[in-house]
Amino acid sequence: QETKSVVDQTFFMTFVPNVQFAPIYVALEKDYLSNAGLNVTIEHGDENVGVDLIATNQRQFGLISGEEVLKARAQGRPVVSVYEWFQRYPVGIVYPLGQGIESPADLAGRKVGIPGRFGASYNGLIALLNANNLTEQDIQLEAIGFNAADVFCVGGVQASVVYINNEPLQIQNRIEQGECQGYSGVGVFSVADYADMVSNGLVTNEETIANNPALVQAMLTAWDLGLKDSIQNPAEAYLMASAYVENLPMTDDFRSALEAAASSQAIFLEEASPDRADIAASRQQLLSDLENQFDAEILVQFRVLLNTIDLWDADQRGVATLESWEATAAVLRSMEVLTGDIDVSGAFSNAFLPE
Amino acid sequence: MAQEKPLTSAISYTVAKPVPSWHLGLVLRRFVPWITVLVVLIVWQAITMLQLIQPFLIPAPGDVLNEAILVLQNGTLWVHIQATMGPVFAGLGVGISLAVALGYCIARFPLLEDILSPLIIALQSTPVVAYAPLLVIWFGSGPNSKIITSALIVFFPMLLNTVAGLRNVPPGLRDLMRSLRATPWQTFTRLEVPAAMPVLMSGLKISATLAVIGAVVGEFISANAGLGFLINLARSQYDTPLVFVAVLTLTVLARLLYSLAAWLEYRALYWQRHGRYLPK
Amino acid sequence: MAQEKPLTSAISYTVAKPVPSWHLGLVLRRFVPWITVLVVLIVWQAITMLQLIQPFLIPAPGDVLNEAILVLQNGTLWVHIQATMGPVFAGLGVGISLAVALGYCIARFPLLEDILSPLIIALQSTPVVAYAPLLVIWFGSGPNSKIITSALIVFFPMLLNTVAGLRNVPPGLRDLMRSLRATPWQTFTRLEVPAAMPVLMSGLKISATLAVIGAVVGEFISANAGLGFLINLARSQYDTPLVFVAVLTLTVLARLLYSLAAWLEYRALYWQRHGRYLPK
Amino acid sequence: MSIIFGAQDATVDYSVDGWGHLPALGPVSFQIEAGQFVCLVGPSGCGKSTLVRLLAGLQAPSAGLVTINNEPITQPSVQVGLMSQEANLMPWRSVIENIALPLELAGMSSSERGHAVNSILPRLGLEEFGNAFPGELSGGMAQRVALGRVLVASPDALLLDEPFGALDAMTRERMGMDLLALWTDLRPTVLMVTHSISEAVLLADRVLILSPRPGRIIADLHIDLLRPRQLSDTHSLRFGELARQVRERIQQS
Amino acid sequence: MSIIFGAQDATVDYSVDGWGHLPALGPVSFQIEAGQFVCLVGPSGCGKSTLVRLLAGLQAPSAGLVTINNEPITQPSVQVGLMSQEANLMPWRSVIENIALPLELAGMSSSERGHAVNSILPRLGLEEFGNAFPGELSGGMAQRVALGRVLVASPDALLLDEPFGALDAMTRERMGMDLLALWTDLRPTVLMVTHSISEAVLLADRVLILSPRPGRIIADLHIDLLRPRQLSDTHSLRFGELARQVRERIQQS
Ligand SMILES: Nc1ncnc2c1ncn2[C@@H]1O[C@H](COP(=O)(O)OP(=O)(O)OP(=O)(O)O)[C@@H](O)[C@H]1O
Ligand SMILES: Nc1ncnc2c1ncn2[C@@H]1O[C@H](COP(=O)(O)OP(=O)(O)OP(=O)(O)O)[C@@H](O)[C@H]1O
Ligand SMILES: [Mg+2]
Ligand SMILES: [Mg+2]
Repeated sequence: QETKSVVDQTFFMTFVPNVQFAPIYVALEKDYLSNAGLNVTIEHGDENVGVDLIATNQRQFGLISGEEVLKARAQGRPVVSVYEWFQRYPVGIVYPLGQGIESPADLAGRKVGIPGRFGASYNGLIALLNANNLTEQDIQLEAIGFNAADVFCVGGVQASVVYINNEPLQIQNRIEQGECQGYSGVGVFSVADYADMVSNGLVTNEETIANNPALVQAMLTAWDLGLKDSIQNPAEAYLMASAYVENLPMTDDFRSALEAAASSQAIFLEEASPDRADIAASRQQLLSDLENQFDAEILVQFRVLLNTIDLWDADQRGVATLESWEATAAVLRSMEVLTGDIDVSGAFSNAFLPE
Repeated sequence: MAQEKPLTSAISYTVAKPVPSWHLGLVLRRFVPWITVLVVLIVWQAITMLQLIQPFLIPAPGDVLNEAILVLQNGTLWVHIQATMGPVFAGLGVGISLAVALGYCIARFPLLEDILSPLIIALQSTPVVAYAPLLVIWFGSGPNSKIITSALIVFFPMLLNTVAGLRNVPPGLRDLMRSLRATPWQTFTRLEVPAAMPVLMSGLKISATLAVIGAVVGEFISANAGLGFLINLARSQYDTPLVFVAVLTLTVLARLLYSLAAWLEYRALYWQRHGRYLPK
Repeated sequence: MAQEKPLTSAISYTVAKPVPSWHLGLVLRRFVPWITVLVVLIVWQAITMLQLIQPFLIPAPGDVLNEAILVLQNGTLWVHIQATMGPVFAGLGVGISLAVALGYCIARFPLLEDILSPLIIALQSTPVVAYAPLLVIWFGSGPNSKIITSALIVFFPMLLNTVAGLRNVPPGLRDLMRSLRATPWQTFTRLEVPAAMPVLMSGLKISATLAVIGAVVGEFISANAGLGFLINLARSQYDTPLVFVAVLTLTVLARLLYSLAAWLEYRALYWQRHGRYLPK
Repeated sequence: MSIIFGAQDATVDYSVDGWGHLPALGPVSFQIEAGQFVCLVGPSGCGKSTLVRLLAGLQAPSAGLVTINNEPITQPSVQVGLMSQEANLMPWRSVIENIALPLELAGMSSSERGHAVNSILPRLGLEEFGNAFPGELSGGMAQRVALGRVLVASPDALLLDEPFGALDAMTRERMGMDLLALWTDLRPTVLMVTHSISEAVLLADRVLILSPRPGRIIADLHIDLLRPRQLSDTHSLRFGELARQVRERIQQS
Repeated sequence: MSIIFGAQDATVDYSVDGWGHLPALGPVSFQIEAGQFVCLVGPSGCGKSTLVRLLAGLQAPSAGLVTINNEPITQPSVQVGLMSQEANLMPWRSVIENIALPLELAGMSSSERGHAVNSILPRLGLEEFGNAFPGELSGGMAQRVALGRVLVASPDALLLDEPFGALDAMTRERMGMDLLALWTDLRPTVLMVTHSISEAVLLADRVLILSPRPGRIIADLHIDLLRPRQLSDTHSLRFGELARQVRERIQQS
């Protein structure tokens, strides 16, 4: 093998290290990146800042929401989504069971929490409301910051816009401990069930696409492998993520259980060549096995990972459709966030998808 | 005569000069800040014209102006200004009154400082995000949370400056008031407040701008209106000109508040402009 | 003898009392802040035991303690403390030196105040998020951005207190230095600094805690380590005990910094403890 | 209304950092009768101001007792007017406002205050300077303002710590005679610190002489010049004799 | 090294807010020869301190000219030592450090400074108080520290604004004679403001008498007492005659 020169890359991600970023950690741990001659460091920060970093070519890659790409392009930032990371839009509305909320229409007149009137949760909410012939004025929208679980459980709001892979779990946990308004359970209206919107994707800029397509290709290939491995072997992904995400729940027992699960899953994948459904079933099986051995506290972040995998899993990873981009743009236009014409097809590309 | 220039300022006490003060000069001085603003505008224009920084990071002044006119005409800006400034004034009022009251008690009963300092410093140094959930739960996303964040940030500098000011009251004057059997209230209003005024006024000027920051921080945590909200909104839409409009509006408002404080200081320290202050 | 209690404190100048000071009392006073801490802990425990507030909002002290022991033992906490405190000290250093230097120039050349005040107030009142992209682009997500946010927040109060302090220098002493042909540097070190010390020290105490806030704000915008980062991390995992550990660590660090500043003040104002300060 | 000052073995030690105790005054014992005019003289630093502060109730003795009307002094009294060695004017108040301070604190109405102050300003030679601020006054003018401030309230006793120290000889004499006239009218008890022997002899019923630090009373001279006294009395033989006595006693200390 | 002070029609008007101009001094014209000892007397508020500030270079005249060695005064000079009416001690410095200030500013080494200050402390009667802080001093002690601070640098000219105002008669006489001895040794040019006529006559070669505000020179008396002078000279006939002259001139003003 020829010795390639190593390329240093800083990869931008939002928020803080989190188990939801497991595929990134898997790609790093399994040397998918270094084998491709990429020396990648991860940087976390504010999403808008990240977009500007990529737009100015200070960074070449980042994990950014699709609607951010559209809005940023509308304001002259040459960013392009090249790999759709989430296949389902991760936002939804969590509501308590048995409190008279059966369908989104029942939200009318109720107090609904939201981090703020911006970002993916707001866009998702509007899409969901639009799809149900509601408007923002029909509900009492309350800006509560990223405190949904807390505010919801003290009854500050009757429903809340959340990331469906995370907050409902936290709330469920509290319900089980009897710390949540005496609710018996929660349900979720998932935006993805009502509207096909693009969500997080790997984003680069036009300059890199034009001048260094090989780099884009190499990067995507490595991330895709990480994503694939995470979907197929969540126990392994969780273990690898624990090296990057501080404070991820972990005990010696849990670790050895995961290690055992990871290696048996590897054998299963090798020998049974299972299809998507088989693998999904194996994940369910693993979860119920673990639930028998460990209490909910320890499992919570692992369940977040499994929930997130459901958002990733697809027949063809990374692919984006013009329809979903158009749908997203339509929602943004209805909110008057996007005005005027924008060439939606320029916002994304499937050209670099690995085989 | 080339006298050595004394270290003075318009607001400070000056060596009474036997030469008439050049009043035209004073008038001209009023324009100096505007010259700075002008220079900044020119530099800004130059940066955007020479394309030194991408326009989506720093938009052209003209674009910002257009945006400003737009939001001024449709009334949006005014709504957000009101949503921010209400809590700013309330926060200033609450923060300053509490700080001065507590500062007085602390200067008077040093033991109180020992008792309260752990709490006060905890309050001061705890990042707002840490108690954001409590704020939102207890006070909602209306103006109350903003008033509290604003009052909190104002409180500490004002408290310390109150204590520093009160402790600097000349003991000779304190003895005078004691010998005249002044009541604590008389001592407070006739001696302590005027004597601490220079430091109190410095605290007021600090507070004036901090209060704005505090309210904006409150708006970042949860709000439905206000300039901080507008910044977040514009940022989420990558509408840099609107970000600039909101930020510049904040700057102007802070500057106005500061000028108000500086004017109060000028009025309150009138006596420093009379002759030299030589404690005799 | 029931003398009227003078308005003084341990740190301020006191009427020299002809009675020996009760040294045991001074020793006991050291424990007072700890009593407050104890009371807070008891109240906290009571709140959680009586379930007045949901434990996920305010966890039990025991849980927080366990969490603290954990992160102390595995060294995580220490890493984050270092990541925060480095920039805090650097920011304090940078912010204070710049503020004192500029404050000196402003007090000396009032025109400078007119020229710079629009810029300074703009800098002070512009929310960090507004220029966060520029910060990260220019200084990266390492400690530099944090140092800058920290220095920025420290700068303004320190600047105003420097100016207030310098303008309060007794003109008689200024004349003395002039008549002795003291150089500007001599006047600065021998007169202006000591005379402005009470107000400077008040500024230092304000700065000490503000610097911590500044660094944490910087970490909220972009960082890979530090206590602000840890708070965000713990919040993202809904790990309230860890949030509390991080917040309490910040509180303790801020308190330590404040105590350091207060100690410096105590040392710097040694002369206030000698007799009454009567300008004679 | 009349005030009797007393001291029994009153002593003041100052505690000085890293030095121990500094004996500043006493023990001193004396009694000043109601309406008596007493002058206190003694070398610089002997404790005169300290004694005045004791009687003003600003400070407690380390040992012994100071009394007003045979009651221990625990706090300042409104009946006692104190003029301390420093003028202690409030720099943010005009001359008029500084003089009016005691009246203001006593709750007197603004117009009454204006009246009282305006009637005293000419006696102080400050007619033109009522609206000036302390920073605009000369040293002697500041001292006269401080004197005006203590006289305006017509207290029953006056404690005056070097009230004329910064005045020229003529103004000093005039103000001294003014004070004497006021005393003759109202008969307050007066304790006045002065460095001028002739002033002490001219004004006082008694001159107390303190030794160097720690000040003790080394002489208590009765001044038997007839009253009312005039400036010209200073040329009398008896005056010369008394002044010589005071001077000698001081020199012996 | 010798210093000649001069003034030609020097005038000072203070501008007072909402009042217009306050004539404070002059016009005054005079010349003080090198090594001359001149005393300045005049009523309170007549502009003595203002004149001293002019000669010290702290302030410029509104009109006219003040000179040192026939050069206009544009700034303070190190050769001229100023003791102003207020002690102006730095409260954060001990007595020793306050006195050493001029030497420190001149760059003298710490040990030399210590030597110089320690040799002057006993003359000031402050041996025991070298480490005290200004807040711990009596009024007269503070004044003596201020005097020490100006003398320690042995300047070629001394501007003394009521240097002995807060001292008792004996200390005052002793310090005056001390000053005279020092002057005899080093022959600095001295301008001293005093309110004591006998002090002026005892010490000075010339006594300048100012009128009430705005101060003009109404008399310039030559004091022809033989030198060296002693305290006992005050009993001489010529002394009495001169003192009477000064007093008369003042009273005529
Ligand atoms: N606050 C204080 N702390 C320590 N020592 C003090 C204090 N005040 C005065 N002293 C000391 O007490 C002694 C007497 O001081 P006091 O002011 O009473 O003297 P005095 O007789 O008024 O002198 P003068 O005539 O110079 O004013 C002095 O030696 C002085 O140093
Ligand atoms: N800074 C000032 N501003 C305005 N007026 C002043 C100022 N300084 C002094 N004056 C006025 O100038 C006049 C002369 O003052 P100056 O201090 O020279 O008097 P003096 O002769 O030293 O009096 P004293 O013997 O009382 O010290 C006074 O009427 C005073 O009110
Ligand atoms: Mg005294
Ligand atoms: Mg004077």
